[in-house]
Amino acid sequence: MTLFWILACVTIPAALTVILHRNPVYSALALVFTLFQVAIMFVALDAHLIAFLQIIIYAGAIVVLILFAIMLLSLEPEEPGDGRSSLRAAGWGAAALLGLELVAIAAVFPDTPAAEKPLPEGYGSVAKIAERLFTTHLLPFELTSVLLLVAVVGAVVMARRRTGP
Amino acid sequence: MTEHYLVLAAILFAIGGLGVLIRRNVIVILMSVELMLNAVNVTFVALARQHGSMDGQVIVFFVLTVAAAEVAVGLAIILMNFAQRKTINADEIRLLRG
Amino acid sequence: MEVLISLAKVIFAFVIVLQLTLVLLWVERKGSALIQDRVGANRANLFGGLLPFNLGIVNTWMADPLKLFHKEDIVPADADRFLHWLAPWIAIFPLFVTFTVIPFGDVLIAGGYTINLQGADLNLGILYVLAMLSMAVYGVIVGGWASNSRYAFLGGVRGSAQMVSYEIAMGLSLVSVVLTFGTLDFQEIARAQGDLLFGVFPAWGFFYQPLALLIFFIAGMAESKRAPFDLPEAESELVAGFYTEYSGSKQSVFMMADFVEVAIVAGLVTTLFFGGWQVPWLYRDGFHFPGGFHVFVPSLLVTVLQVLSFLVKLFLFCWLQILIRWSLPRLRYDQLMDLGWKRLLPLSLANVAITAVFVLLFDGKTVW
Amino acid sequence: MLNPYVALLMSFALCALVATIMVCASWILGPKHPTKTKLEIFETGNPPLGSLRGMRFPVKFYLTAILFIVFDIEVVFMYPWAVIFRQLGWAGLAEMAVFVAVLTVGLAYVWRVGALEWE
Repeated sequence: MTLFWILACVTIPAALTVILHRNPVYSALALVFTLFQVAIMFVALDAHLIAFLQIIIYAGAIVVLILFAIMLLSLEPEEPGDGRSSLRAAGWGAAALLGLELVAIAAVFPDTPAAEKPLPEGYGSVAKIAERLFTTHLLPFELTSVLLLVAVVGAVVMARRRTGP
Repeated sequence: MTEHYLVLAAILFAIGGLGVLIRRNVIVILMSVELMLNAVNVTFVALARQHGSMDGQVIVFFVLTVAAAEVAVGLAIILMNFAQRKTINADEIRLLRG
Repeated sequence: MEVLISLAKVIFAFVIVLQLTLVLLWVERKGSALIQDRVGANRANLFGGLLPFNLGIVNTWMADPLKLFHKEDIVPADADRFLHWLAPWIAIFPLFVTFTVIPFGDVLIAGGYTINLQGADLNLGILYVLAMLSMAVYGVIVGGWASNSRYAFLGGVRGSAQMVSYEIAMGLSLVSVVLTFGTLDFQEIARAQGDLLFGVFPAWGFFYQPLALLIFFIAGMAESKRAPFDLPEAESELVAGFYTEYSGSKQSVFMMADFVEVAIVAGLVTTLFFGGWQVPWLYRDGFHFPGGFHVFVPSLLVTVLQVLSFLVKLFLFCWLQILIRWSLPRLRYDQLMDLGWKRLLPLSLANVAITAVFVLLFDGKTVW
Repeated sequence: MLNPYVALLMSFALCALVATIMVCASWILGPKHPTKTKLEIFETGNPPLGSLRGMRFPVKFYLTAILFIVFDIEVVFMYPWAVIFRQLGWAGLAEMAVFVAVLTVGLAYVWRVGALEWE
């Protein structure tokens, strides 16, 4: 439980840095840090395999791509305060609403949290997850490859159009 | 324990949503979407543990893949748009409205 | 007590990698001098020449870091100060923690405890190593960007593209190793290599996976950004690449990161392909030579021999990498990318397919 | 036995500490005499070309990164598969073959359009 509170105290400021920092490179690095924290949460939740996938794919690949894009465009830090005002207001409004909702939930929070079932034998082990993935969820797994194929072809076509054939 | 992680996930999701709404830099908006996806992943994993079922963890595999595809295509669109209009400001990108 | 044992193991693993990098700095200087037929570093001496022989190793082991740490820390005026500081940190931190999961011995039974000689005995060791190695790319890309210099930036972008390209080949070559052994746990893989082939040869990984060894070694060398893959820091083209604008301890941290990576590649090659801490024919109760010959060795001595065996193998593969670095010319960037994507990637995919078929036909173990 | 992740956490703390000390050493121990020339970026003695901002880079680096993501995911899916491969048998081989075949079409496409050519 101590781990949870430490994680919460570190993750929320990091996530806020992602959305509030003016320099997108800082945002990206804060995102990496947040993803790392989420990976630690996964470890705490007995999802060890997922935790490492999170770091390999998200932190190690997706954010690298985002950093490449930021650097390809050599962006200037954004001037603050000139976003669309209507959306800004809506955003802060939504955030305030959610804050209220969380307070409300906390007020009616059950004193005795849901009982924790004992976890089945080998919960979260690679073999068990792989078994589910390659038997029950085989079709989504195969479709994943099609999605990735479409994505890579689409991205290459668009990115190349920039420089011409 | 599960409840705590769910609340934390909700907060992360809200932060991501806030980022989408208040920022105008498209790349930062994309990163905010990633935050929201991560919040959903935490929810999946926490609930999977609560129910002692592994399917919630398997779904995270697919969410990761979808996120990767989304970022690859999304950034390619941003790059193409930047080449034509020299902007990455979400307010100035109106491809579909002409 | 358990916490203390864990801490001691973690510190031991860390000390191995820290000392190894410092020794490698010296070995590289002396080694390159040997290869190029010159004398090499021979000035600094611990007792000022009072000894009849030169303790040249002290030069780089002690004096070099001390000197570098006392240099001025120069941050270019236009640079982003925080990121300029952060880049070397990100470059070395994930590499430092990688070594924690590599086993340096079998279990040590002492004082009623059975101690697994591995910093942290994760059962997902291989994935952990891949995850940490994939983080190292940020040091390069952020370092290049934060300096706000064109040479540094070009070096950073080149370096990160190179590192991600070879990560794929590296990952795929390890998939075939996992196929052979059916586990992601380094300690289990090392133990499985204690068997004998034909009752004679130790069943080390390279008998099963020679191609994976080759691909992994090449990709690992490319990851460590050293010649012949030193494009990101090519002195004659890019000054010093992504760390052009670094000085003092920050620069030496970047340099050290390269050596830590060399040590990690050597450690992985040792553990996955050359039996890790295994000594041929040495078991818990002593040597069992082929032909029924048996020599008793006390259990504690067995553990010591195993740790020594690991360290010797580790050092040999570090030396091999230094030898290659000083023997081969640098690749061109197009050759580098060609090698990564057009040669190693299809080759490692084919290797996975072949391994899979072999595993199904012969269970992978009885191929020979 | 102690949770191995606790040992991992200790390792993280130790390495973070040592890395921080090493990176900060010069700042603490070294002299500080900044001059204008010293703070300029170093371009082998040529007059510096100035800031990076507004500088453009070949889109090929981006294409490489996209290809990297796709194959990274493929590799990552292969690890759980490899662990239970003996249990899956020939069916497992066929499943992975289909998956890899589809992604190889992507690689072949990128190869054909010349995105892998560097000059």
